[in-house]
Formats: sequence, structure tokens, C-alpha cells
Amino acid sequence: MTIGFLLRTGPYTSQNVDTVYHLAKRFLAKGYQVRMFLYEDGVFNLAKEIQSPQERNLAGMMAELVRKGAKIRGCGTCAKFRGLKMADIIEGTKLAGIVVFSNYLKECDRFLSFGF
Amino acid sequence: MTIGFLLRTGPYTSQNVDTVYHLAKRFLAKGYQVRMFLYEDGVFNLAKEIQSPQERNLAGMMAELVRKGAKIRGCGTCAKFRGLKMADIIEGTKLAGIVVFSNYLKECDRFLSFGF
Amino acid sequence: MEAKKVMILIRSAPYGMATAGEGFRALIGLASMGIQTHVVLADDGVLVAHKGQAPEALGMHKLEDAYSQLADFGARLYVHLPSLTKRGLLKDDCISVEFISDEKLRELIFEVDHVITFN
Amino acid sequence: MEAKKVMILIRSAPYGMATAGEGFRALIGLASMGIQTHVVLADDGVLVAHKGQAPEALGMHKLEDAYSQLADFGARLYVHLPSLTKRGLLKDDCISVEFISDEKLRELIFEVDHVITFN
Amino acid sequence: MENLYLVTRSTFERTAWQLAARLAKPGDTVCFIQDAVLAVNGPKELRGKLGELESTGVSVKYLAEDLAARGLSAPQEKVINYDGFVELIEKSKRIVS
Amino acid sequence: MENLYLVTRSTFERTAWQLAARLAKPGDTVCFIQDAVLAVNGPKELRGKLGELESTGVSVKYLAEDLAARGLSAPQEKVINYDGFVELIEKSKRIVS
Repeated sequence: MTIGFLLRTGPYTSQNVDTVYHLAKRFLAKGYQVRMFLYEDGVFNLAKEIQSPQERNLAGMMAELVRKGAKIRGCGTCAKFRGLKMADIIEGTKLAGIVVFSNYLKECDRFLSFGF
Repeated sequence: MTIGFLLRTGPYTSQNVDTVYHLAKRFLAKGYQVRMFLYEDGVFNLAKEIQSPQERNLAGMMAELVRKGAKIRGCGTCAKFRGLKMADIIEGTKLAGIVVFSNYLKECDRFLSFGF
Repeated sequence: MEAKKVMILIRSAPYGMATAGEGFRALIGLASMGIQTHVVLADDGVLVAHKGQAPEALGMHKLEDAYSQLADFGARLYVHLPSLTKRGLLKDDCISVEFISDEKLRELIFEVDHVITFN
Repeated sequence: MEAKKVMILIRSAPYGMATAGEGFRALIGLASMGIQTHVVLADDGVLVAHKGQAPEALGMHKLEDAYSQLADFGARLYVHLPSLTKRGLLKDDCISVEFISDEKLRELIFEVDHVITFN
Repeated sequence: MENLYLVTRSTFERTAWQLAARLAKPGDTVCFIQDAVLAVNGPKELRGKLGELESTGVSVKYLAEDLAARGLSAPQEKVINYDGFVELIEKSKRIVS
Repeated sequence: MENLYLVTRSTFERTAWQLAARLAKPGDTVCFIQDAVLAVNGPKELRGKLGELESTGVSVKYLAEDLAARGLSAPQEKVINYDGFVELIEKSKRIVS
């Protein structure tokens, strides 16, 4: 089974990214495929310079999901409008267009949206 | 008269930064002082790499306010948690601590908060 | 990979949040990629279909015009009538859309593979 | 620059949004800088004072403990009682705070120079 | 002029307007901006509450630019543009949002 | 299992739960997570509506980890943890948030 997520909010501001992380981790542990498209502020969850002393590191948690097999892509246009560049994001992830989002939707058996 | 703003939301996602811009521009035109403290996602309004083809450029609008005399500072801790560095922000602005926010509050005759 | 049908559910008013505008950008992309797309405006999302929008003084683009083009992309546009009525608006206040009840919205949900919410 | 009195008004529940946590960080900073600070929990903000919070499984810090220390920083902590009651919670469900009515909240607002809202 | 209560979020989607309505007193202003300009259409509970407040001397305003963006309108005497909004902030002792 | 209606925002601050309550049918589940777990305490209109839905065969669930974080509790049979949430998503045809 393939599970997809649309995540529209950024790190630390909203609990959405935590919810998505806790779900995705469990789906991956079950051997399922995970696809995640980060839209609007969601792209900031990939910022590799995130430093979070004494707190969970959300970019690190995204990186953990990638290592465990999740495919995570950020919306390139959203990133451009927010001043985030390809060089600023964690390894194993990319900025991409709606065509990738569209492919994820085709691949997924279940799809969840997290917004405002 | 000195007018202060706390802005907690980022560019393009919420209308808050627009509202603050339209107000601050008018206060500056009247010869008033403007102080702005950017907190949480608000720090992203300073991202100098923002590119917004065919749309208003919010970092450019912040820069315009700075040129017209507004003092704008972003919360350093918020920026650190979000992977935004001093080198990433527009000229004439800085990342700073709560001590600056505290001084702004002391200087201001009116204070407005914009959040979620 | 079989073709999928999706519903894009827009639940926020235009301009206060970018939601309705960003939702439009996503749905145009999906429709262009050959995904069969229903667009439903519900809750404050019904304001997207409200005629007479003039956001120029805010430096923003008119969403009324954007959503009016949806048919050109093969996407169908629906307005949840109870949401519209609750907000004191009439069918005549809206651009050309199909108005639907709770029952019809539920049927549309059952027709699609995924519901993508912009709230 | 004369000394100012401020009210920090926390209007969001903990954990769903960072608001109550980030508000705490700001208010501790202000109180440490010698700004006389009233903290008012209203609307969903009253949940901050709710006893028995256990956010460890979410990997988050307990705000109940953080706000309990406020007196040490010279800040006074108030809970808007109508907001608490509306949410089905009792005074006994809360950490040590002062409970206030609409009237008292209004008086507190009139006592301060600025109201800083975390919503 | 006393306090300015500023409501920014939709009165249909959020209950944030209720605190402003509870606290506003004669001499205060409640001003609706951004998506909160939907308040011109309700909900009904809000319309009733605003009517009460206005009868006691609370002033109610809507921001013109935000109304226009959404294709909405309000009685002329209750509409202020950004210049009027700036003056309202100047004249208010505190702004509560 | 049919559709899963997911509510994430506070039922006291937002009206977003109402659409889920309008659309859910027997066989569907309404699941409250994040700040929406406040739904265990209301508001009253929501409690009434959920009671009606449950009597027709709609299932109502609360996420354990989010309840615990906020010091809240719900009847045991209505509480699921993250593992149960994962199973609920697997079993549901569509997720509507």
C-alpha cells in the first residue's frame, strides 16, 4: 500500500509536521510506501540549517523518513516565493513541480491533507 | 508617535504581512516612527532570496519600509529553528533577541499584534 | 499506475490566507496532468465564487477570474449551497458554477479516489 | 523611555500550534527585561493551565511546568474563567492561577500600556 | 477614544470575534479586517451582538480595501479605508487583537 | 470501512468540524486529532451532533497521544493510539480533512 501526504504548514509553528512524521514512520515500519508533497510553508520542513537546541529537530525527522524510504518533494514555486533554494534543503529531497504531486496522487492508495 | 508591530506569520501564506505593510507605509508617510518585531514564521518575510514573478515581492516591500525609516528585526531563535541565517535576510534588517522586542515595546505609543 | 479521480476541496476565503489561490495553482497543475478533477468550494471557500471581487488595492490577483477558467482545464466547479446560504449569499451573487447539497457532495466524494483539502 | 506595563494574551491551546510555547518564550524575555507583565489565558489558551499534560509522546515540552514558573519572573498569571467554563473545565483542573471575569479582564487591559496577543 | 478591538479572522470559521464582543465597552471600537470583513453577513449571533454593542455606544468598522477584495459591502458610515484605519489606531489607547 | 473524516483544529475556536458532522454516514469514522481532541468537552452543539451520528452507526475516535498531551481523556472504546490511527487510515477508502 502507498500512503500520500500533502503538508502545507512549516516546522515548529504547527503540529501538522509532527502528526505526519508519526504516521509516516509507522507506515514505513509496516513496509508501506510513503510519498510526501510539501506545499506553501511546508517546504520549510526541509531546511537543512534548522538548529533546535533542546527540542526535536524536524528537518532531522524528515531526513530520517527519507532514509527509511519515504519520497519527499517540496513545491519549487512555493520555495521560490519564500526564498528557499535547492541548496538549502536536506539530502535526498528535491524541489519539484506539480507533475510530481500528480504522480504521487496516481501512486497512492490513501491520501491525507494537512493545512491550516 | 511610535507605532510597533509584532508579526508572527510568513510571506504569501497569510495577509498579515500585507496589512502591516499598508499600515506602516502610511505611518511613515505621516512622519511617525515604526518598529517591527518578526517572530516565529514572521522571520521569513525578510528572506532576501524571495522571487515572486507576476506577484508583489514581500521582501522588497519590507526593504521599502526599511528605506523609509522603519526599524525591523527578526527573532534570532525563531530563525535558527527555521534554518534562516543572518546572511539570508535583507539589508538594513537584523536577527535579534527579545531584548530588542522589549525596547520596541518601551518606545511605542501604539502596539499591534498579528498572528494566526 | 491507473488514472485517478480527485476532489479538491477549498474551505478558506480568498485573500486572508493564500489557501484558495495556492489551491488553484495546484488544481490547474493536476487537471493539466490529465487527473480528473472536481473542485468543490465549501465553508468560507464559497467566497471564491463571489462576484465583484476587487483585490487590486491589496496588490493581489482576482481569484474570481482564475476559477472562472476551470472548465477550460476540464475541471468541474461546484459550490456547496448550505455553506453559501449560511454566509448570506445568493446563487445570483456567484460566477457560473453548479450548486450542490450535502447529499450531492457526499456522492461526489464517493466518486473520487482522493480528496485533497485546502483549508 | 518610560517603563511600560504589558499584557500578554494567550488565546491558543498548547501543542496544536506553537503559539502558547512561543508566547511563553517571549513573555519570559520581557519579564526578565523588567517589563511589568500580566499574562492572561483566554479562549483555548486556558488549556495551558490544565493539569496533567503529558506531551512526551509527541516529543514536546510540558507547558504546564513552564507557565507554573511565571511568578519567579515577576509576571502574574490569570485565567479567563468564562473561557475555562465554556471548555468544560473546573478551577480544580488548573495549576495555581488567578481566575478572572470579563469585568476584571477589562480592568487589567485598562491598566496596561500594550496588549500583545498570541492567537 | 478608548480601546480598539481588531478582528482579522473569518467570523464564520472562527470564534475569535466573541472575546472582542464580550470586552468592548462604550467608547471602544470593534474593527473587522482581512477575512473578518465577512462579519457584514453574520453569523446571526454576531449580527445580534453587534447591534446591541452599537446601541450602547460601541463603534463598529469594516476596512474598505478588504471588503472590496471580497466583493462585499457595508453601510457607508461603518466603512473606513486604510487612511481611516491609521487614524483609528492613532486615536485608540490600546489595540487588542 | 468507508470514509474517514479527520478533524485537526479546536472545536471551540473553529467551525471546521461541522462539515465532517454534516457529511459522515453510517460506516464512516470521525476522528479528532491535535487540538481537535478538545471535542471531548464540546461545545454542546458538537456533543449533541456526535451523539446523533453515533446512534446511526458513525464511529467517533480521539487520538490518545493528543489527548494525553493536553491532559484530557475520553471513554476507552473511543480512544485510539497512533498504531490504531494507522490501521484506521488503512481501512478507510478516503480521508477527508
